[in-house]
Amino acid sequence: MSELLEMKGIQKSFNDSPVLKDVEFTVKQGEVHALMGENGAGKSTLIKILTGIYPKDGGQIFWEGKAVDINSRSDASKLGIGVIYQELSLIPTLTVAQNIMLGKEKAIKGILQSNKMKLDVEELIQKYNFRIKADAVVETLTIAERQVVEILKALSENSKLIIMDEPTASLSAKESESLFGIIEQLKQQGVSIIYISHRLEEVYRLSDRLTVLRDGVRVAVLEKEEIIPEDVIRLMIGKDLSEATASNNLRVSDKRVLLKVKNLKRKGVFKNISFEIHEGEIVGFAGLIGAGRTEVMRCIYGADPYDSGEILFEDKPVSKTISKNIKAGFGLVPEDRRNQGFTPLLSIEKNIALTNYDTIASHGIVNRAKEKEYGNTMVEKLNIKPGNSQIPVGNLSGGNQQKAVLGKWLSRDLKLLIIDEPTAGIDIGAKDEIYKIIENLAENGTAVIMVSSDLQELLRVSQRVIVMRKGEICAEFSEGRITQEHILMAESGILTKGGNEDEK
Amino acid sequence: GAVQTDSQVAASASDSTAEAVEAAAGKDFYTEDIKIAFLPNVIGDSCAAAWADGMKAYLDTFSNVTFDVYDGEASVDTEVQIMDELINQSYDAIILQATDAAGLAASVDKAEAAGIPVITCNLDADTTHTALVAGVDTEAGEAMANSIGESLGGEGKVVIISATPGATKGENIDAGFKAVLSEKYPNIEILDEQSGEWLTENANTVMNDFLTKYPEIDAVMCHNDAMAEGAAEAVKAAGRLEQVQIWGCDGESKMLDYIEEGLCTGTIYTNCQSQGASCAQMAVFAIESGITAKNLTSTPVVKMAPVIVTKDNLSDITEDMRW
Amino acid sequence: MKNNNLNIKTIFNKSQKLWILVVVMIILTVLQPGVFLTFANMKSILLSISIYGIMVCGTIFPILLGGIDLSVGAVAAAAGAFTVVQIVNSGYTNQGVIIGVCGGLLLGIIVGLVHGVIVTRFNVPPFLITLATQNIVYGVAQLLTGNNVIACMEPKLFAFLGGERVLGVPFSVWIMIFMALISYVLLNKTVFGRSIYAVGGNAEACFLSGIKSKTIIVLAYVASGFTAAMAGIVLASMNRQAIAKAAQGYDNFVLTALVVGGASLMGGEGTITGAIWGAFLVGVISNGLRLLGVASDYHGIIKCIVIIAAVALDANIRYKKSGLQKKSLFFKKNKAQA
Amino acid sequence: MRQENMRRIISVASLFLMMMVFGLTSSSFFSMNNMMSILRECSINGIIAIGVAFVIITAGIDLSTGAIVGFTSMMCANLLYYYQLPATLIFVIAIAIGTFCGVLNGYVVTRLRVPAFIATLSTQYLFRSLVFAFAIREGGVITNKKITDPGVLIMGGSIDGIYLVTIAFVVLAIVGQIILKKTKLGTYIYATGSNQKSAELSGINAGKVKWIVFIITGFLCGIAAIFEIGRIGSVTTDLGTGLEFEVIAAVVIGGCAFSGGRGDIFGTFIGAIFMAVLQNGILKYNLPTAAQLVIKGIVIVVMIIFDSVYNNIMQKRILQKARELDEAAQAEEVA
Ligand SMILES: Nc1ncnc2c1ncn2[C@@H]1O[C@H](COP(=O)(O)OP(=O)(O)OP(=O)(O)O)[C@@H](O)[C@H]1O
Ligand SMILES: Nc1ncnc2c1ncn2[C@@H]1O[C@H](COP(=O)(O)OP(=O)(O)OP(=O)(O)O)[C@@H](O)[C@H]1O
Ligand SMILES: [Mg+2]
Ligand SMILES: [Mg+2]
Repeated sequence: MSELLEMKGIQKSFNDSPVLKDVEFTVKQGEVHALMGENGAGKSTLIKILTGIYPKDGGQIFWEGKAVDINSRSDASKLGIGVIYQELSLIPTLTVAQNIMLGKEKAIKGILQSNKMKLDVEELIQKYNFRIKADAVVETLTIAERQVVEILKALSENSKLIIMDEPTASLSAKESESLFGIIEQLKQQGVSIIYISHRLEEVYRLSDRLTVLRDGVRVAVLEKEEIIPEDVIRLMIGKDLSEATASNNLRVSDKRVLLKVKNLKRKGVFKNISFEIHEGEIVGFAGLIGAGRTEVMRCIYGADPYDSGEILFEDKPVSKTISKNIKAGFGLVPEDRRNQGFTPLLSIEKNIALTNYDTIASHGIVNRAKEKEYGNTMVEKLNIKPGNSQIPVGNLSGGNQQKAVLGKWLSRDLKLLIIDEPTAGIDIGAKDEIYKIIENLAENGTAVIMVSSDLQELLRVSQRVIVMRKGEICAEFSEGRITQEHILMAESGILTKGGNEDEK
Repeated sequence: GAVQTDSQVAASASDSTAEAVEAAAGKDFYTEDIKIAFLPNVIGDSCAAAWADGMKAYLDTFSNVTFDVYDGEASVDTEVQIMDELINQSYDAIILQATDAAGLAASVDKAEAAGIPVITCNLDADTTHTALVAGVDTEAGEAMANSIGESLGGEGKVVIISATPGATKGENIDAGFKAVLSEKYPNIEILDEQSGEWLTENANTVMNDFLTKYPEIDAVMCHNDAMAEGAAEAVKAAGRLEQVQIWGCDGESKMLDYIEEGLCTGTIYTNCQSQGASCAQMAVFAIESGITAKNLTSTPVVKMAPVIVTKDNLSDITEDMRW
Repeated sequence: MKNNNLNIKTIFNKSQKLWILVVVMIILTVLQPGVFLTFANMKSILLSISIYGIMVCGTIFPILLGGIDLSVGAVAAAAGAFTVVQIVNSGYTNQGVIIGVCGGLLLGIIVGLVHGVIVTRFNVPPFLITLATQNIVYGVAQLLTGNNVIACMEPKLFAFLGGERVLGVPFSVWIMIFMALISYVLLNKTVFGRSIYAVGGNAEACFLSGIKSKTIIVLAYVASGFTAAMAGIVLASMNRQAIAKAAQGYDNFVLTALVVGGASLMGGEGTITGAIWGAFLVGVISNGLRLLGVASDYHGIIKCIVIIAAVALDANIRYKKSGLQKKSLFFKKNKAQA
Repeated sequence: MRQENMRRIISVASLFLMMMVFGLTSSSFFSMNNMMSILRECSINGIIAIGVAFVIITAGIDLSTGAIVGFTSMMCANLLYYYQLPATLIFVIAIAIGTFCGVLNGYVVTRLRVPAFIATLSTQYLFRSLVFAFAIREGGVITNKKITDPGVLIMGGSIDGIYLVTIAFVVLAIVGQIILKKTKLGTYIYATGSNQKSAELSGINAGKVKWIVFIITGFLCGIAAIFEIGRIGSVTTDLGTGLEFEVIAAVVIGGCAFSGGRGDIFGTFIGAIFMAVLQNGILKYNLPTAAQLVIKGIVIVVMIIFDSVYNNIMQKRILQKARELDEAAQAEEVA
């Protein structure tokens, strides 16, 4: 196999702080090359330099042996590089077809061939067997569906190299499987793939080669046979990790019931939702994307209205006002971090202060010292990098942003914390830290509801698992042993309520 | 069909309807309903209000007259638009303060062609029409120059706070003022000229800057009273009231108060109510007699007399003449 | 003090455009020695921006939320008109002044309240709604004044607001300074201020953090209406008159000052000190041009260049630092670095 | 898509409703003359609104349009007066000047990275100053000279009662709509406005797109200026003052969202007519100007609120429908 891409001595800094230091990176023809590294290691930045989004401060790029200048996204396209970016790059007000064809429209004498393009896109959707309408407007799609559009967009380019930055972060297991199939197919056709993911099992399974970045430095390139999970993790985080085996000891808590949801219904979104949460318990919510878990959680939290049913917290009806619920001890870490989790322009400490003004401020006047103290405590406690609470959260990497969002709640006297997709796009080291935080909370009596599409994570952390499907609770696992297969079967409707009983 | 401009359309319309108009001419003020519109350059300043008052007072003596005031919003475009509207609504006469003489010419033609007499108030339109009740602007400028020149004994330093650049009235006052100075008082130096955009507060700022820059100012000439009042406040704050003469133009009652208090030196008073009444009289006359531009070769002009008002003759402007 | 030093440094680092002000002032000092840089002249600049300056102190709130208030001119006119009409009706008594001023301020508050409620309740773009209400409020001003100029030379108490001097500085400047202080404290020391920045940066995240963003938004527009009304009353007092078309076009100046002072119209960014600096810069330019005897016809050219230079300088320095810069300022760089 | 059509129907319906109200309460409203006047009133604003709609769809704004019209017109008047250039040449120059102003705006916004709002607010000061710089002066005093060139004046004329400017407006609106919906540029305009970052990640040169829409706006301002001087026959220094806000109001009433990515020229066309009808209709009642202002303001406020409420409802409906479809599809799959 020949070198398709060679990046040499790539350097980059943002706001005078170096993010990439002399990075070398090569991709061979027809290989799946995984790019690994902790949050903020510089993976996305490297990709953006390769695709002309950011200018590089130094270094060279060779494509098929020749030095090239890539100054814009279209330069990259011309070379044959297709990308799925970590943050979705779709145009919400355009249709699926328009989005997929964006930048490569077909036109005769300047007039667009809209129908032709739509047919092409439909063909493409058929070819890869996805369930999306070509003329749907993107803003009406779910995040998962948007991710699919993103994938199709990259596939439509007939590229020689396709870069996938966290393509499965918001995909369900089933859709991920189809993506893996597509990757195999592409590989057969001689297309190279750069694959970035924090889901390690995917990486081990797919990749032919693996490059590890740490703090903007390339620390290793591993051939397929050298890829040993423990080694990779050690390389990534620079130390050993006591990875707990995916524990699956389910148990029903004997503590008092904290939250009781009865027959909750929201038209067209979910119905018949009933469950109980005990003090100090961690309950996982599984389900395919679009199962309606996020919606249920938002209703409980008071962010959305519901049509009928009852939510009781400590035997009292839950308020429909968020601020009252927060006072009562609720907390929410939302799924869509960038749009719902934090205010990007504000510093870490000010973001953290947002939920804590009842203790930080008196009579509406902010106690600056206290605010600082809260910020610094959290930065230290959560190991947020870089360790300065004055930095705007928008400038942090994904994982550190998530920690900052968590930090908003941890200085409070929390009784119930709802975490939606706590580790989407977060590196293994940070994941572990976040699990520890969750477990710690539970030990101190906080009930935690964890909505997650990462089955391993669900099994690792939860004491009970509730599975939702199409807006209803379809199964609950509360005792014995379960495996990922159980949940998968329940999610896709094969296994029904209390399924673990008829397990051998 | 061929492309025709408005004036062409108006001309042909006026030919064909000439007789009809002739027949309709001479409405009776005691039996028929009469609608008269007043379209000032901009509504809300004291002049426009005084004109409207004067018109209304006169027209109120007739029982069947409706009198409507429109707002030209200080824009030619709006005035042209409203002129169209007034023609469409077939007013019996239009009293117009033309924001721009040339810009409103076509509209005035159109109205006259439709048999609607147009009386311009204060600002002329650049075409023959029923009547112009001219205000004082060039003459006011001249009068101020004379007064200042005389009282300074032909020697001194003057600053000008001017209107919004390009405003017809301001340009005329300026022209009159400068012409007299350069002719009769060559030793009076115009130190500086800046726009106060008709506004009191801007004139205040401009005057402040003049006072900072020029240690010696003998007189300040403002294109209207509002600015003179602003300038007076600045001069007073600088404690230089003794040294500086302040002149305005219009003669609004507030200015007369300023003169009374010794804050301002003088103004060129126009009796705006009576000017308005004259406009209304002309309109009534035109409607009754059926005279429009067709019967005229040039616009008849009624001139208002400029009255120089200073503390000395302030009492000549009696309470009922104030506006 | 060391801390103080650091503060100035951070202000200048955050907003490089402040250097423009310094440069402009140095140029003017050199061109107009002994005239420009004098206490009297600085006072007169401050006086000339005081009306806008008062408005800026409140209008910054909706701007920080990513909103806008285009009705400030209209509100000023209506509030001034209300106050003067009250005073005239009361027979020029001090009591009339107090009632008039309170009523005028209340009018501003009500308009702000209406804006806030419409914006939050119906989720409509504030640009449009305030543009439309501008008509209505000017209409109210016309109704109040009957389209006439209402002079109000009495009583002394009223004239004091806009005309008197305290310690040699016009009272309107003191009002501006006072309002700026209040604004500063509100923005920097209170939960309300923090919430303003937060909601401006990401309203959804704030909603989920339990911040009553709707209340915050409404209060921001109320603040804007309040200061606009106050500015209008001071203006009326300064001019000793009420006039329906007062303060027309002030909206533009206020926005210019805010943006030149570093506020982003997308919300979340901006400081009151910056805004006052911005107002001051524009005031300095006008003053300087007048002192230099440049005809008012051509002031716009210089103003345009300085404003664009100030904002562009800031934007580009920020852009360069962010590491996103690909093109140079004036022409496209074809070759990347060798 | 279908929602867009529905909205269309409603906005056209509300326009007709308003026209009916005016028509039934005022005798002269539905006269041929008045209808033609309305079409004429909306046309100059409308022509500029086409460009401003492009700008607003890219999530920008242009506050300098009034000043561009003023500056361009003054240049024309100046050249006509001092150099007696032929009409055709004047038209070419007018368009060139307008376009140049657009280029300048685009430069400041995209290259100097000044936010569109403040950039065009500043260039507004600049263009206004240039108006004075080129104003016709006699003895140092600005004088407005009547334009006499018949070739220029003809642009203010009409064919069989239909004004040329109206014809131009309709033609330009159709061209604008085609550009927006049927060309790459149109798609890029939507993409840039909807999400600039995403558009750039998709390889679209968003800066270029933004620049182009400012140029188009400048170009259209040049055309508008030609009709403006043809109509008024003289140029004052304050020509076009405040025009920008009327234009923006028309564009937004027509359904273009400030947040970008939404709206089209057909809507803008309706919006321009809506504003002209409102303005014209209110004048019919001989109300005091204060009442006119208040009513006009209230109608616009109600329109805006209605629009937003309607959009919110429709948005919810769409989501609901998507969910139902989703469920149906899943049920099918299971079966
Ligand atoms: N536009 C930007 N401006 C400033 N700093 C940035 C920007 N983009 C990235 N960074 C910084 O660069 C570093 C590398 O970020 P990058 O997004 O490349 O990390 P990553 O490896 O993709 O992480 P993750 O796995 O969390 O996505 C981070 O510290 C981040 O804070
Ligand atoms: N941003 C959105 N726009 C439109 N519809 C949405 C959006 N988000 C969710 N929905 C709708 O709400 C329903 C529930 O989706 P939701 O994403 O809440 O499910 P979930 O189980 O929480 O999945 P996830 O794993 O993404 O959290 C879906 O049927 C989808 O159509
Ligand atoms: Mg990344
Ligand atoms: Mg979800």
